[in-house]
Amino acid sequence: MNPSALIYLLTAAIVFGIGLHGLLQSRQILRQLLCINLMGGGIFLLLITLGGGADGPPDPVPQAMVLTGIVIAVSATAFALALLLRWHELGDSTELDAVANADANTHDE
Amino acid sequence: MTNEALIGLIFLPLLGACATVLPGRFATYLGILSGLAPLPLLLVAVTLSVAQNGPGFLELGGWAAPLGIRLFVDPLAVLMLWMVAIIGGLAAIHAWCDFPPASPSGQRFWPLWLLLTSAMNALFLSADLFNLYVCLELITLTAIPLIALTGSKTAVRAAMRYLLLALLASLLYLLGVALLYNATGTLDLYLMRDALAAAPPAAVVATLALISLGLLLKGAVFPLHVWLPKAHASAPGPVSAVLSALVVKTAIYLLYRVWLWSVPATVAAEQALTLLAILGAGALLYGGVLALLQQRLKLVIAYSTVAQLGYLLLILPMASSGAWPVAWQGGTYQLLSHGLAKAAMFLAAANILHALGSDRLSDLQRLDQRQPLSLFALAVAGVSIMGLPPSGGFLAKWLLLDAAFRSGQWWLLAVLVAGSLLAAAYVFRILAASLRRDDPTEADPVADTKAIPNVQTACAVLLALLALAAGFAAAPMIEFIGPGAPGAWSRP
Amino acid sequence: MSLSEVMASLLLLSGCLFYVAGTVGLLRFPDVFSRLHALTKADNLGLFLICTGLALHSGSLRIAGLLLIVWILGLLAATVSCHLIARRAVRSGQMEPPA
Amino acid sequence: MIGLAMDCVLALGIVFLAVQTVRSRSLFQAMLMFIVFGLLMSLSWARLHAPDLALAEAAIGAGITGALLLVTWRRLQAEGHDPVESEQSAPSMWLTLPTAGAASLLVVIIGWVALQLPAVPGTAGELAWQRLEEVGVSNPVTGVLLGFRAYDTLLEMAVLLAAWLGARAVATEFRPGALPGPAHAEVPLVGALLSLVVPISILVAVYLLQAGGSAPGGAFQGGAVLAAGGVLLCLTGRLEAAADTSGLERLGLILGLSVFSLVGLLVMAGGGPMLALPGAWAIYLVETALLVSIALTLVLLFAAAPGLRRAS
Amino acid sequence: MSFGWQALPLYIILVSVVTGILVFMLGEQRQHTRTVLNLAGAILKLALILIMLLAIQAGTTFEFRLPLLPGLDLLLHADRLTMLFATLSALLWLVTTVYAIGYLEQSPNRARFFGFFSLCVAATMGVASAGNLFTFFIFYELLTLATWPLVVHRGTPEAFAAGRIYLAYTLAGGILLLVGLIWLHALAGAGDFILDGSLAPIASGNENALRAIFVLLMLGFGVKAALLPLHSWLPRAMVAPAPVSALLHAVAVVKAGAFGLVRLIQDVFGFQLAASLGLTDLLAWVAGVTIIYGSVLALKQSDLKRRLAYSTVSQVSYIALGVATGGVLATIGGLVHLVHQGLTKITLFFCAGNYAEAYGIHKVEDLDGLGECMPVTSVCFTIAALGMIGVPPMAGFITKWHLGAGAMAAGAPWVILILVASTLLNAAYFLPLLQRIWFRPLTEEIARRDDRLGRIRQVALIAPTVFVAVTALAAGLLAGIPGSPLFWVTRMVGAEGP
Repeated sequence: MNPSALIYLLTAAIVFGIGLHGLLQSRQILRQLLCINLMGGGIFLLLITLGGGADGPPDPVPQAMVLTGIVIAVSATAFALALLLRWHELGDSTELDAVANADANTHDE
Repeated sequence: MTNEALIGLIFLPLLGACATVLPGRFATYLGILSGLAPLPLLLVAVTLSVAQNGPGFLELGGWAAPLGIRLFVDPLAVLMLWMVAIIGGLAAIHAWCDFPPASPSGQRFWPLWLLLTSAMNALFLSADLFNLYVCLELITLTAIPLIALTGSKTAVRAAMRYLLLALLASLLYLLGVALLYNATGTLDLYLMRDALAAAPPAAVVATLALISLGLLLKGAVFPLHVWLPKAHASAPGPVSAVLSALVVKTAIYLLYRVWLWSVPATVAAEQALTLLAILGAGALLYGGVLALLQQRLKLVIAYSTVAQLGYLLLILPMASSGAWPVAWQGGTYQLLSHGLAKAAMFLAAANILHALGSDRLSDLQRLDQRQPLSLFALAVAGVSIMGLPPSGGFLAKWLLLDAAFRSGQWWLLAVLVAGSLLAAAYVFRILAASLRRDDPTEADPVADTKAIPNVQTACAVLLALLALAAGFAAAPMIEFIGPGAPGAWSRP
Repeated sequence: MSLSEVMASLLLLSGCLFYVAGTVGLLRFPDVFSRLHALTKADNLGLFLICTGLALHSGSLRIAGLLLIVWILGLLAATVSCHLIARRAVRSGQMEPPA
Repeated sequence: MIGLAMDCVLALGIVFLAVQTVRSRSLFQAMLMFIVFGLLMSLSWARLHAPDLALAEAAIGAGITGALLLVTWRRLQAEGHDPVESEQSAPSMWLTLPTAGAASLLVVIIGWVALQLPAVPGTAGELAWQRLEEVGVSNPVTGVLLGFRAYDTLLEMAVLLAAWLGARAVATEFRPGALPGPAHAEVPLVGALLSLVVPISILVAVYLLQAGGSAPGGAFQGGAVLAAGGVLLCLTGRLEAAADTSGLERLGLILGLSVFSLVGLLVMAGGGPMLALPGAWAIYLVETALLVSIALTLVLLFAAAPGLRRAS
Repeated sequence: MSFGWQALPLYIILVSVVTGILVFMLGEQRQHTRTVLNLAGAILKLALILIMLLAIQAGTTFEFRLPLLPGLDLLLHADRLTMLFATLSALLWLVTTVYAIGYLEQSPNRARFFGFFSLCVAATMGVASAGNLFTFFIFYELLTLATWPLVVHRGTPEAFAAGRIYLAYTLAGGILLLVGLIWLHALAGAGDFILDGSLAPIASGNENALRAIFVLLMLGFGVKAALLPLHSWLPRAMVAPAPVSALLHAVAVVKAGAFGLVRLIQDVFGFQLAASLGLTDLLAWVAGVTIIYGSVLALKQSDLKRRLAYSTVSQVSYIALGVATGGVLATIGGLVHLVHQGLTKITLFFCAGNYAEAYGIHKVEDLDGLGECMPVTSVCFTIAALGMIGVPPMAGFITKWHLGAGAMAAGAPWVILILVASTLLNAAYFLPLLQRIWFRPLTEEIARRDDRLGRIRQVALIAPTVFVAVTALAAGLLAGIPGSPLFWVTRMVGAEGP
């Protein structure tokens, strides 16, 4: 395998891992969203690297997949941000564990 | 003719959604009606064709796989499509009262609803892994706004949690798909079996584990179900119905497709399938116990969904045994009857919540006088959920038990039995709460009950009666479903 | 190595130098205005040098034209954004240099 | 050799920025890090011979996403939600260690699987190269997006529409001051820049659209560039939030999806296969409709308002 | 699947289902329509059963088959055992309906009550006419579902507690039954498996499996039949109104369990096979222990209805004992007790209900001197109590005589001991009651109470009581003439006998 491909492969995996780690340990929704986007970036990088991007024009099918994926990611992010705004208007915290507590209290409403 | 019908199933609701976005009352009505009403008719054509000619493919754009995207229709897909048409249709009628198309709330509701319908139809028909990813995202991005539509604190919070986990799930799935494409050079579900058989099994299993993890998260399979109860319980009634009856099933459906259709037997070994079944068993027991502990009707029903999804995974370890056809029939029948019953329960619960202003179990007393028909729907659907005769749930449970016996999987038998006892416990808990009358001297309780439009009551009752009727009309449907996945026709 | 290539390399290197200087300024200077001062001037020049270097390197007029557009657009964007940042800083009362 | 060194630098930069996105204490800083991460990703696409993606990532991944993040941040602040909470309390070790463990495990699995699974010949991509001319374009990515896998693209438009519908569905009632407002409107420089940049963005968008057939570009990149122009107009107060979505806006939102579907259906009605776009002209027609919808949807998502109108 | 004349068993079930649904739809207020509907349904059903009885005499066979699953049909048919149970239930349903109309006058939620009452009988008819175990199970579970709302009818916490116990027992029993059934299905393959001897060919090699299945099925039926460790729901369920008790004990639930045991021995396994596997002894022993245990506990109850309930626990096991002992005479004894116990016990419950309604009497001590102010009810009570004890020539004696003779013939003399002990115990818990009713003076406190029954209710409550008491008496006195329960059972055993 081409050394560049190896580098990007590694980068892809690590970025995905960092995103996952951040998603799981963070309590801030906005940061969790960033992490999800990081993970997406990792996957896209993986797709193109595996598609042979390091050796020449990569396989067009993964490219199309990534392009679609980028648009889907921005759609999801946009919706999530709209939901976040709404969330903020209702509550006073963007932390999910605050929700857990609030839910425990309002559980029986 | 079939091809046109298949295209119609996806594109009519899609264009209907477009029409509802346009200004004007006429466009809205036109969009809703043309998007939903013709679906059953189209399905009749599809069903007849599948019954006559067997499963078939439709190449979109005329590009053959692996280059292009194919649609695949087989009895399982037809079953799911019928569920979308019937459950989605009745839920839509129910929603018509709460979200009148011309009102601002209707303007928000209907385009999303139609897109969701289209997305589910697309998902059940798609034969392409990446296309399925797009479908999954479309479902996520239409279902979650529908949950948050009420704008209540609980709903928005539940929606947010659901969204984050659903996006994570999609990414895990996509990661698996990326690796699979690299290993097989195709995204077609039904073309990758041979290539996968040649690849190193351990790596394939790891890849499938990623895909399955994503799907289990989307399907709210124990222990990844945390998002489900509140999301389903805080959504508007018809949305809850469709979420529980259809949306979570999409993930289970894909699990079936991946593990039973596209994976070679060397990889889909007993251990992997047994692991999935163990999760199903956990769901059945854990969901049942938690349903028993809830204080609110909709939460009980939502946890019951967590539990009932377990049944669908329990059949997997029997895939290689002689009992498979029976197990498969039981699984698919469970899919159907749970869908009908759960949708009926959620619609009835929505009516009750609306009429009483509360769905706390302690507020339900004398429900038999205040909301007799909703209680009837709840009870009849509950019978199916418990798996007691006469109902679709009973026949499904019978088949599952039968299969467990034939394959000699005794632990499955024990789990099934425990699961149905738990189901009986939580359903009867609801019924007991609604027959109670703590204070016999209390003034007429009917007085402070709001009236529910007859149509809404009728939708719940009709779905419950369908769940009941499923207990009688099983034979033709089960014949149609056939022997299940790894049969001769799974790889035409 | 031809003369034009040497020239190009020199231009590129000096362009990078300006960028480094600008960045160091951004990091080291104490307040908004001096940071902007370092950044915009040095970077604009750096961009010009790099664009010229690349144009020489490519040896094609079409590309040179494109690079010119790049430089002009960069210049414009930098000017306006620098102006806006400074304006905002003035409005929010950061005019006084730190004691 | 220099290429390899550059790859290394890029990779290190990407990983560093990812770590910063996760680790930096300030949420705002994390957002900035993420935006820069997008830019570096865009560079790496270029390094990986995927200029279409580089364009898309720069315009959408870093550009529009960044703008959305920043404007949301600003709205949160404007709502009086104190950005103090952006200070992330250090997560407990009990949470960090397992998640880090799980994440590293996954990293190892991904790496290992990617190395284990051999790339097979005869992939869909190779077929796509071979049969590209049947679609009628020479850019293979466009060929896949609008030819072989047109159905994906169509559903992707539905996803974009759903995002807007969803954002509208969860939004609270309209408030006129939702957009940043004409704070910079009176700055003469801004006006001059706008009068230059907005026409350029239209020009670039159209160029990207028509170039997409044979060179990097296409409806998505073009749409994003056009959207960037719209975002600028919003930011500078040239466009302001309207209480209602106008009929024209509604039409624009569904234009891509419905034109695409209808063309596909017409082809089928004429006896052809569903979604087989008959020749390059149909592709351009569809792409134009897509471009309009993409740009409009993204701008409206950015504005977080039902509609937009020219500032009075 | 044919819906013609052959499907009469289906229509008999549907009569009750439709009655039930109509009653639900009528709502609470339309009392007269409801009464007419209830009575019309009950009479129509009885008429249909009599027609079917005559048609069977004339040699017609009835069968309705609806495929539910591949290889599994909903099968309704009518054999002699069906007719025995169906006639009994239909007759008693009519009587109980009349009684319930009177009993529940003025009380709330009557629409719900009568609706489920009808569904309950529909399920019982299904149990009676089930042509295979699968069908049997469906109706058996339906019976559970339809009875629960009746048990909790009063809506009080005690009622719900009783309902919970009832469900816990019956649903658990249902699951055991289901597991046994599925096992049997897997073993014996598809087909109708109530067919005598159909298990014999597969018996060799599968003895232990068959034993396990038998035990599972026995437990499943035993719950409703109140066999020993599974009986404790029955006394708890006494919180329900008196007609429900009558229904539980005499018409539907307990009878369905006992009927299942009869089917199990007679039809599913066949006596020979069951005996060769040692299973009949097991059942006989369990039944014997239950008889003694139930009687002993009945002795200790001071609440009248609870005493009657434990008496049921004891008496129902005679049926199982008779069938499990085997031989013509014992089988006759067991089967005829199905009828005799039903008639006698329903009389007792009606009487207890009358006492409770008229003077609010629930305790045994309060019965003193009631013969004076409620002579008709007290006479009926006496007849039934003597019948239970087995005083010749009452119905109970007929049963016990056949059981005893059958036991001797079958070489199980220990059964005689059980019978003697049980008779003594029966006497011990019934005779004091009679003594109190007839020979003690009325207590001051009771004498001061008014008779709370109005004139109409008096007719509606007393008439059914008298009717069942007379029938119970006749079943014993006229046992020798054609048409009596004994006559039917003898013919039945003679024709199909073991």
